[in-house]
Amino acid sequence: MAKKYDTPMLDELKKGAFPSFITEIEKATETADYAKDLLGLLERSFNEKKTHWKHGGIVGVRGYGGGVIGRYSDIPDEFPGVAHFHTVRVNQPSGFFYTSDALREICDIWEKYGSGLTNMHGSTGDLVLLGTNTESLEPIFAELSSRGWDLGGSGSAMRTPSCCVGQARCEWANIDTMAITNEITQHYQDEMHRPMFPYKFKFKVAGCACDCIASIARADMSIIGTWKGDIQIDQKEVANYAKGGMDIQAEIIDMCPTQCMGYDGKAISINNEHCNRCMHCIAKMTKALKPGKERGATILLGSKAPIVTGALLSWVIVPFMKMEPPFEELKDLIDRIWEWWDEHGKNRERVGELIERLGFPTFLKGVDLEPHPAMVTEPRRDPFFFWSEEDIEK
Amino acid sequence: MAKKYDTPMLDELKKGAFPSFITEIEKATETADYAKDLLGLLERSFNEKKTHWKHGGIVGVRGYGGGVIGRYSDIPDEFPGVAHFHTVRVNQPSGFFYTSDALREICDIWEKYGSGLTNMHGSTGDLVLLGTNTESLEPIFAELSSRGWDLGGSGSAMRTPSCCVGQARCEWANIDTMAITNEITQHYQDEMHRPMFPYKFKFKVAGCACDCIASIARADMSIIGTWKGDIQIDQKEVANYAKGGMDIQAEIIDMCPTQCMGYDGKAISINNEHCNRCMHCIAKMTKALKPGKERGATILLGSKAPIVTGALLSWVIVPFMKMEPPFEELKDLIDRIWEWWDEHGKNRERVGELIERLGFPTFLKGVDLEPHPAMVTEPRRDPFFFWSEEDIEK
Amino acid sequence: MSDLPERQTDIGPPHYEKFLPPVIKKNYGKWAYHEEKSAGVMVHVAESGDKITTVRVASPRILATQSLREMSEIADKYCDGYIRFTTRNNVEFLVSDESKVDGLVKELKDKKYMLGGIGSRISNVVHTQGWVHCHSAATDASGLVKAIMDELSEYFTDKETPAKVRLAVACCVNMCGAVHCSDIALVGVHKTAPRILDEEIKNMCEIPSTVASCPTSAISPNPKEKSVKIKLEKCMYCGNCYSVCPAMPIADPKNDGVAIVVGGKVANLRTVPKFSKLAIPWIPNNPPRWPEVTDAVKKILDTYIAGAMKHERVGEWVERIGWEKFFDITGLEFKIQHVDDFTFARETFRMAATFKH
Amino acid sequence: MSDLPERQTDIGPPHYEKFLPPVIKKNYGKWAYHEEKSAGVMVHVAESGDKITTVRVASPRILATQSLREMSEIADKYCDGYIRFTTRNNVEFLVSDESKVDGLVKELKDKKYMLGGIGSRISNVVHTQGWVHCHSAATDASGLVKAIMDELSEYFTDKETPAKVRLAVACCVNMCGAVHCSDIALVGVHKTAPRILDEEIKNMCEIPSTVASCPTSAISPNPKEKSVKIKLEKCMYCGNCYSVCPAMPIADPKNDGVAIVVGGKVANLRTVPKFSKLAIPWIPNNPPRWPEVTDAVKKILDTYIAGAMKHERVGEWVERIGWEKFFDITGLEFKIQHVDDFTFARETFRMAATFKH
Ligand code: SRM
Ligand code: SRM
Ligand code: SRM
Ligand code: SRM
Ligand code: SF4
Ligand code: SF4
Ligand code: SF4
Ligand code: SF4
Ligand code: SF4
Ligand code: SF4
Ligand code: SF4
Ligand code: SF4
Repeated sequence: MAKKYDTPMLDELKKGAFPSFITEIEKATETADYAKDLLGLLERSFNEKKTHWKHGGIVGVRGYGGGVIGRYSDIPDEFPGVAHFHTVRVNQPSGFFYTSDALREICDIWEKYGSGLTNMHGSTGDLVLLGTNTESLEPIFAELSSRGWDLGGSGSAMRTPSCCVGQARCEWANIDTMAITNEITQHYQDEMHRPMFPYKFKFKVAGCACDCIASIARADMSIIGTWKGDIQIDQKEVANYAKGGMDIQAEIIDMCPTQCMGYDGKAISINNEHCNRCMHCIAKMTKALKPGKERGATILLGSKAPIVTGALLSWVIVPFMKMEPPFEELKDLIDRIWEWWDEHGKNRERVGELIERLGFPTFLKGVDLEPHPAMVTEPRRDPFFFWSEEDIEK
Repeated sequence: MAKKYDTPMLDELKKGAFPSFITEIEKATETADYAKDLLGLLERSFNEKKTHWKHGGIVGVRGYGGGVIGRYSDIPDEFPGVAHFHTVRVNQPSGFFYTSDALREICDIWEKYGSGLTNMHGSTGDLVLLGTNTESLEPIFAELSSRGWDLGGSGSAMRTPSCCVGQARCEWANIDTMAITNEITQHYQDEMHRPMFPYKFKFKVAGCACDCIASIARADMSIIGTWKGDIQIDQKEVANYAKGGMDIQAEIIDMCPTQCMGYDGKAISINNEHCNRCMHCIAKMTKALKPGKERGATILLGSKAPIVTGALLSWVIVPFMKMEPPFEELKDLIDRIWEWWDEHGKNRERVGELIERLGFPTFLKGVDLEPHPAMVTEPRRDPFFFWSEEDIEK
Repeated sequence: MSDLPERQTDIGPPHYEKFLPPVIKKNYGKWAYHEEKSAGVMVHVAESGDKITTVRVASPRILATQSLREMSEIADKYCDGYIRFTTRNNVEFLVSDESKVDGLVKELKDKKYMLGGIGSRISNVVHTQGWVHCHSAATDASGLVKAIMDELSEYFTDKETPAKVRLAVACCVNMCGAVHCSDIALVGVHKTAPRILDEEIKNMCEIPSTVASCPTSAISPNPKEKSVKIKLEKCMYCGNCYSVCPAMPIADPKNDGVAIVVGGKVANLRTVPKFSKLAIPWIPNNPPRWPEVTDAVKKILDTYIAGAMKHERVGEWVERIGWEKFFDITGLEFKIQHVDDFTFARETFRMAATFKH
Repeated sequence: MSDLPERQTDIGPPHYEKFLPPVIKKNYGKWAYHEEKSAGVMVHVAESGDKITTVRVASPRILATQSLREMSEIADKYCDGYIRFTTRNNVEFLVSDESKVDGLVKELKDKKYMLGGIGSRISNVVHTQGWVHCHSAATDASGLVKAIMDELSEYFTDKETPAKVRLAVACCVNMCGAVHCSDIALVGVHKTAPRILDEEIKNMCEIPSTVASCPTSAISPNPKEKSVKIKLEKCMYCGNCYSVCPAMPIADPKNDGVAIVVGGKVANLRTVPKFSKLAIPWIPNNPPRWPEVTDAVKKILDTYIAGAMKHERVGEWVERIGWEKFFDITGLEFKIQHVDDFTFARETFRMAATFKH
């Protein structure tokens, strides 16, 4: 197909071993014209070293406050094909599993009404349909929703929850990450589609402390599977690892952060009371070691990107919670947290920032959680703490 | 001697193995009356569980703005002997060395004009004369100064510098702590005696990273001796330690924080490039290991107690400075720091707090120090940093 | 539009069970262990003895429907149509019938798919929109990823690294991704303050929220112009005001560029999750291949590979040797920008007399 | 007063050289090593082979001139008059003539001096003025020291601890000493807000500086009374306002008490210097012997001795086992007060999924 614009810079990026996004954009010119102008606009950006997109206006589908990111070019006259170039965030199925039929269903709709370009997936987890115009939004939504798909979150709302593959294909999943993710998503549809929070709220669910969904770094609530009880050891398999050439002392025992493991050249012993369940030994000796038998999750709260007062990682607010459907204890906690955040949060204040501003103890009291040493790496160092009326002798 | 007051609570504290401060106060009743009323007042405090001292008024000696802490009882009518009970901070000799004659000289003056009670020494380092009245201050100062003694600091001034015993009796002293302390004290007499800083400024000098003067915790400027070059090893003495029953592997090699040591059952080896000069191995094997040959100091700035925004430990501002009399490089640095602090510091703002408020980079530029990775444990984690005009392309 | 089907709302995504291969449904939660067969192939074995083979290929994340259709066809041929994407945007073909694995691998290779990313290697680069779609981008994302991964592809397809190495790219400091917790990551940064378009501010922006948006209080109202002023020496170019008020454009082609941060991670193994720290504050944007950036990344990677112990992540290695050694052996310059002066600066000061010369 | 000698100013302290024993002057900076002979006796040996023996005794720090005179006499007899004090307020007799050491030790013991404090033991307690001299004291200092050291004296004179254990006492949160960096330390704390004496504030205090003194902005002006107001729920009883304005007394006998902090240190050996952390937020003042306080200190000390490795300081031990284990095995209650909400609280949150059950 003939090129609409000369793109020498972009052409350079078609070379090389790694699959090329330029090639993808070029492919998309076959089903719609958006991609042609996108190539032109992008070549311009590469030349000028600056973006040519403007702030998003408010666009969306009827009855929803989110799910679409409005996007307009700042040089629409030169590249009319991408004058509008909105993205549609389609809520992915938990665990990112698809069938070929499902994918083709999406493709059919998207070739008809959009650029044909996607992100599989966006950083939050959505199946992102990349680039369409305002008029196409309602048709796309009708086509999608009538086939069982729905939009994800955007704006000051619950954002699309996501999770690691979990029990579907991982031997270490202490919790059913996909079931939890699906349940939260379904239970809080209203909170996702009609922004009414102080700011965004993200959920990510990982089956174990490997955290293959990076939940601790980028979810307002991180749910991470873990266990109680002794790590299960299969000493025969330990011997096999040794036979296979693993230096168990150096690679496992010496790297255990709590130094709670021993190896006598034959068998591994673990002082489980001192294990902090970091997953190192289990991950490196998957055939020999398995998590303890009582399974559940640690709930952590608060992570976010650095803007504005510095990044946060989520931190422990519930050391151990059983995770059985229908996950009532979890939902109850979420409700209490949202209520407290709603009441006290300022506009554009993430829940972690709010807790920082008002104090972690205030949060604990506000959502009725008992203080526990697992919530902190160390107690406070200064002698400035508050007391309540009932602590005071009159 | 007959007691002036009944002191059953205090009497209890005359029992027991540890030397009793009550016994000391009782002794002091022999040379003056202050101590009698002090016992009465103190018994009262023990009974009522509260202090009976009021805020210090401004008292002192002519021409000095500090060196005396004014103190008045809040029940002077009941205990007139301690209605005034000011302390005189006498600048101790560096290293806290005395001769018996010098001590007796102090005793003579203090028995004549004061309570006879002392603190040997105050936390900052002064020889504290504990309790006298306003009229006695000038006589005490005349008697002291005519005999070669002078007052220490108080108020918003340079405070009395102090140091560890250093080269006088310690094999690890990399710098002459007493000479440095004496030099600073003498050079900055005006800054010590006439408060004109935003707040207090303390110096403490330690000969090595053992920091036997706790400089890193409680000196606005902490000067800590260190070395460059390889740790000197005497392998014969290593063998002696092993023979003597030391578990060199467990006690030394495994405890080296940088894991830069090796031991093959006979000799110790050190990868000096990775040694952070923590002093552990040297301290535990003083006969076998000695610091490297090039000696100097690390200069750290900023420590203070927790009030008001949390405690600070001093942190590195000069990784390595040679320390030869007359210590010009050090004095020059001190002058630059004071000038910057004077210009920017708020009232009652310690230099460490000021740096926190304005930013460490601002301080470095302000006092003309080059950034060095030793100043931080890690680089910043956020992407929010400043550039100067010369960094910008127009 | 009358031929549109009837829309539904708040139905949520399709249930995942619809998309699970039967062997997964059967052995759900009952996997026993897994084995890496090669950089791109791994097998999970269930307690029942059942197996599922995963074949992983790289993806540029921006995928045209044509590519999705091609992958779907391949999945039909070898995987009964089952396919998934990873949390780092790779594509995974899920093979239930072991005998089909070799054919699948061959076909993927023939079609120039890049197999790999499993194990102690470099996997895909988590990244963001860049000049392809975002108004906020100080650099491009997909372009940078392509430039870097072309250089490092052997670490995806073959060579091992001491531990997993997670790369990320964010096109601005909003950091939509995990740049702030990645082994080596790039972030687009500005170096100059936003321009103030007084006329447009009047119309487009709310003055109080614009003033409030600035973390350093650099912005104050300018009542005369019904606009705002910026105290230039207080601005650290975060662009937050621009997010709130579009009439304060911050893009500046000559001075926008890329910062490199290193040593972050999210896994809890051995050591706690870590933030990335600043390694290089600024490198100019030099599209299409950003050679200075790729060189710097390679330098850091090579030094890590040479120095780290087995299983040690980049951040674990740097913390073991110390940041002062990191600057020493990489030869990177330690500049005033590395010295933290933000919210929690205090915790980064070296409050100890111990460091390496 | 006409018989007073002529005063001099700004002469500074006497030069230390006047007070150094000849053997020290000769071997200054040339010491080779030292040996501990017992808990109270150590010998330093110079490169020249010369020796100096140090005999250390405990001091209550408050010393009457009579005691100084007695020590001076002893120093004359055995030490050519040379004596020094340590940075922790012990007294050191400096013996140049080795043959005199035994006589000195005997005389000291006869006179009931408490020898010890050298090596891996508990040395003297760094402390402050308390009810003996300070207006700010929420507890006494010397009394607490006496009560504790009577209980722990055997660790001074004899028994070893895994490493040096540094105790400290401060009578208020100003912490004149090293409480904030001690192995185990006590600090006097208030639990109620200052009272406002409107009449006296008018005369004695400057309103703006009083308002500014409050770290939590709990104080605001009360123009009607020419005084100030306190928002009670914001006050964390630091007493800083009282330091600035004496008409805001904060002492409250029923609610003042003692907090225990643990795990601090200043030495750089092995691990970097550490702040002390809160172990027990409040124990009532119970003079003269504060039994609840001494019990708690002993409990912490015993747990440390039982659990620490050789050379491990309290803070190193706690960090090795984790604070959650510390609370577990000491049986101390973890309360809401332990959870940091001050300036740098963020750094104490457990941003990891790893902890011990
Ligand atoms: C599309 C996506 C990047 C991508 O290429 O994958 C994205 C794109 C944008 N993000 Fe993001 N964020 C995306 C995931 C993230 C993540 C990662 C995550 O969710 O796991 C983060 C870091 C975690 C976090 O939430 O802190 C993230 C942190 C931000 C921030 C930082 C503000 C904050 O809350 O701390 C902003 C700025 C803002 O909200 O004003 C932002 C804002 C934006 C906006 C809406 C910028 C804007 O003001 O218009 C971007 C729209 C770009 C576009 O043109 O489409 N985005 N954003 C991701 C969402 C796709 C999806 O739905 O799956
Ligand atoms: C006497 C002494 C305690 C002792 O028993 O040894 C002392 C006593 C007082 N200190 Fe201190 N400080 C003493 C060493 C310290 C130290 C330790 C040190 O210097 O090594 C510190 C902690 C380190 C530091 O400087 O941060 C210390 C941190 C404070 C503070 C905390 C404020 C701050 O600057 O962070 C205050 C409050 C203030 O300045 O308003 C304070 C205030 C006071 C006052 C002046 C309280 C007042 O406002 O009247 C106390 C007078 C008590 C009295 O009645 O004599 N004192 N003070 C120490 C001085 C003796 C000497 O000259 O040798
Ligand atoms: C497929 C995927 C989950 C998913 O739902 O999509 C996944 C799958 C597995 N991960 Fe992961 N991880 C996946 C993203 C992650 C992430 C998230 C990320 O990178 O954003 C992390 C956190 C990385 C970090 O800390 O920054 C992650 C940290 C781990 C670790 C811990 C590595 C470490 O030493 O720190 C292990 C254990 C190991 O490698 O020994 C692990 C192990 C595994 C195992 C072996 C688990 C198992 O038994 O099945 C899986 C195959 C490993 C492999 O690819 O080498 N996985 N894994 C993700 C593949 C991404 C990709 O395409 O490369
Ligand atoms: C005499 C004195 C210096 C002075 O100028 O007065 C001193 C003298 C010595 N110290 Fe010290 N230290 C003295 C206060 C300190 C302090 C300051 C403090 O406690 O406020 C510290 C820092 C404590 C802290 O970290 O909190 C201190 C931390 C050390 C250490 C490091 C201990 C550790 O493992 O952390 C050593 C080395 C060792 O013990 O192996 C050491 C070693 C020594 C040696 C062995 C040095 C030598 O070779 O002469 C000296 C005799 C040790 C002894 O008493 O066991 N000295 N030493 C101080 C005696 C105080 C006392 O009466 O007990
Ligand atoms: S987070 Fe744990 S359970 Fe989930 S995929 Fe990774 S290793 Fe498996
Ligand atoms: S999970 Fe981690 S802490 Fe527990 S035994 Fe294994 S390596 Fe040690
Ligand atoms: S700080 Fe170092 S030089 Fe000074 S006395 Fe202690 S061990 Fe010796
Ligand atoms: S001084 Fe410390 S870091 Fe250096 S070799 Fe000795 S123990 Fe290791
Ligand atoms: S990182 Fe910045 S520029 Fe990139 S997508 Fe996110 S908001 Fe846009
Ligand atoms: S770019 Fe950031 S720092 Fe600069 S004015 Fe805007 S909001 Fe403030
Ligand atoms: S700690 Fe407080 S009460 Fe004690 S001497 Fe210092 S200022 Fe006074
Ligand atoms: S005691 Fe402290 S917190 Fe309370 S009002 Fe006074 S200054 Fe403020």
